Amino acid sequence: MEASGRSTIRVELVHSPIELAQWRSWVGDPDVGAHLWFEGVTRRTTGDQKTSRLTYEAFEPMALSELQRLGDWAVERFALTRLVIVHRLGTVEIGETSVLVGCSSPHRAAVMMAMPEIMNRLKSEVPIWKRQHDQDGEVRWVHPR
Amino acid sequence: MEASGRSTIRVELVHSPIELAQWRSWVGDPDVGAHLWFEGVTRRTTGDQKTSRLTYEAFEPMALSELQRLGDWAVERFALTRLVIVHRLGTVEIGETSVLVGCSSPHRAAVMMAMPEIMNRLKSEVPIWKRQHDQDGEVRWVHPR
Amino acid sequence: MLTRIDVLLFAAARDLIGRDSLAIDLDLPASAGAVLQAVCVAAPQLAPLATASRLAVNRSYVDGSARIEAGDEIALIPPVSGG
Amino acid sequence: MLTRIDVLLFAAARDLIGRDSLAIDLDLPASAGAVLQAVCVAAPQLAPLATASRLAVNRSYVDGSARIEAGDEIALIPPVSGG
Repeated sequence: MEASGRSTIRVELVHSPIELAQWRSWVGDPDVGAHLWFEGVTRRTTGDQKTSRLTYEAFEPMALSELQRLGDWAVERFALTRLVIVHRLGTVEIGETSVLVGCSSPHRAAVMMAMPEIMNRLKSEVPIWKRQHDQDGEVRWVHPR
Repeated sequence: MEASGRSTIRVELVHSPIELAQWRSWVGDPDVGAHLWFEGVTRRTTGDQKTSRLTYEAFEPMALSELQRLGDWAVERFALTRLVIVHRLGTVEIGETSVLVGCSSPHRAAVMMAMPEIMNRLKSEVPIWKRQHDQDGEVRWVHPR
Repeated sequence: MLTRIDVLLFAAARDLIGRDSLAIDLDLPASAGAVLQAVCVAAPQLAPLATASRLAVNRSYVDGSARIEAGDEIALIPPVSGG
Repeated sequence: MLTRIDVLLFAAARDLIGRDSLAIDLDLPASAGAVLQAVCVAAPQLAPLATASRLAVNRSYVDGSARIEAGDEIALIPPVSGG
């Protein structure tokens, strides 16, 4: 995985805004032909509810180890050249990014297949929770059953 | 589509480097929860061949109208909130971006399904051609059969 | 002999209890399922959420048959909602 | 009466001919298929690539039965390789 001396996977939990552009060159490599980036952002409207912001918390050491485990699995499964997963904690305002996933591979099929799987697993496995703050003042944890 | 006065689709052919970050805010919207970005980049290695760079040309007016047609189809088919497609022409060095596709939607499923389809259609429908310049000096047009 | 275990709590589970851990007393070693059951007995208001939760031991998910030893770090992981 | 048509050429097709269009003479109206055939007759070195190509009339793809009129802009579109 790291024969070149460069690591393949980076996972981070951050408490400040996520900037995709900071990661662009890290994900690059002369032997890749495809980069794919997903950003999950805070959405104002969910059904009838108007959200004003989300706040995220994590069981941080376990969230990091689960992200790393997820990353190891995805890099192996899809033969990714690079994979970065950054999740923000604390307040994430409307339009701001809560999670960034970036990956690269020689051909586009690998990144296209990897991304939905990575997000599905992240959303079911990694101990991070969001609290939804509605514009009417209601605040509730989101615990999907 | 444009009830808000903002357009949903942007397509461009450019002759200078593509910067994803320039498009980030255009793709954003308070009512989206997911952004997805694909970048096709020049890859050094294809099988035994070592590429030194690619050069792209287009039948520009038709390429723009085919990109717009593709964009209209994708926005309608996947209910995208925004879609931008930018293709570079001329020389694209290794690691540089030849094509950028960015899109947003309320939920991630739509952008995840849209992206592979958009790229498949772009690569089969839009009159743009690449010429591969190998490190051994050979130059050839790529015309997939 | 009963051993005191602090079960780490997060998100709605922590808010329901008002603290970030819950102390339970158990004969060790015990199964993870027995720990979960003891949580529900010690804090009945947690029961609905706890039954939908997973247990993590030393920062890895375990199933109900896993064996808990003294010194293990136990966390109650409610359904997650990152992303 | 024969009408002269300039068929726009791109990529390898243009390089094979050394010019960015190829003049052919045809009775109009004619089918797009007849145009493609006339291209192959006028420039046999183009034939292998032309048979894998599509024709665009006024910047839209057409199939072989499309009717070409005087004044139409005709382009030979070799297999594309953008992206």
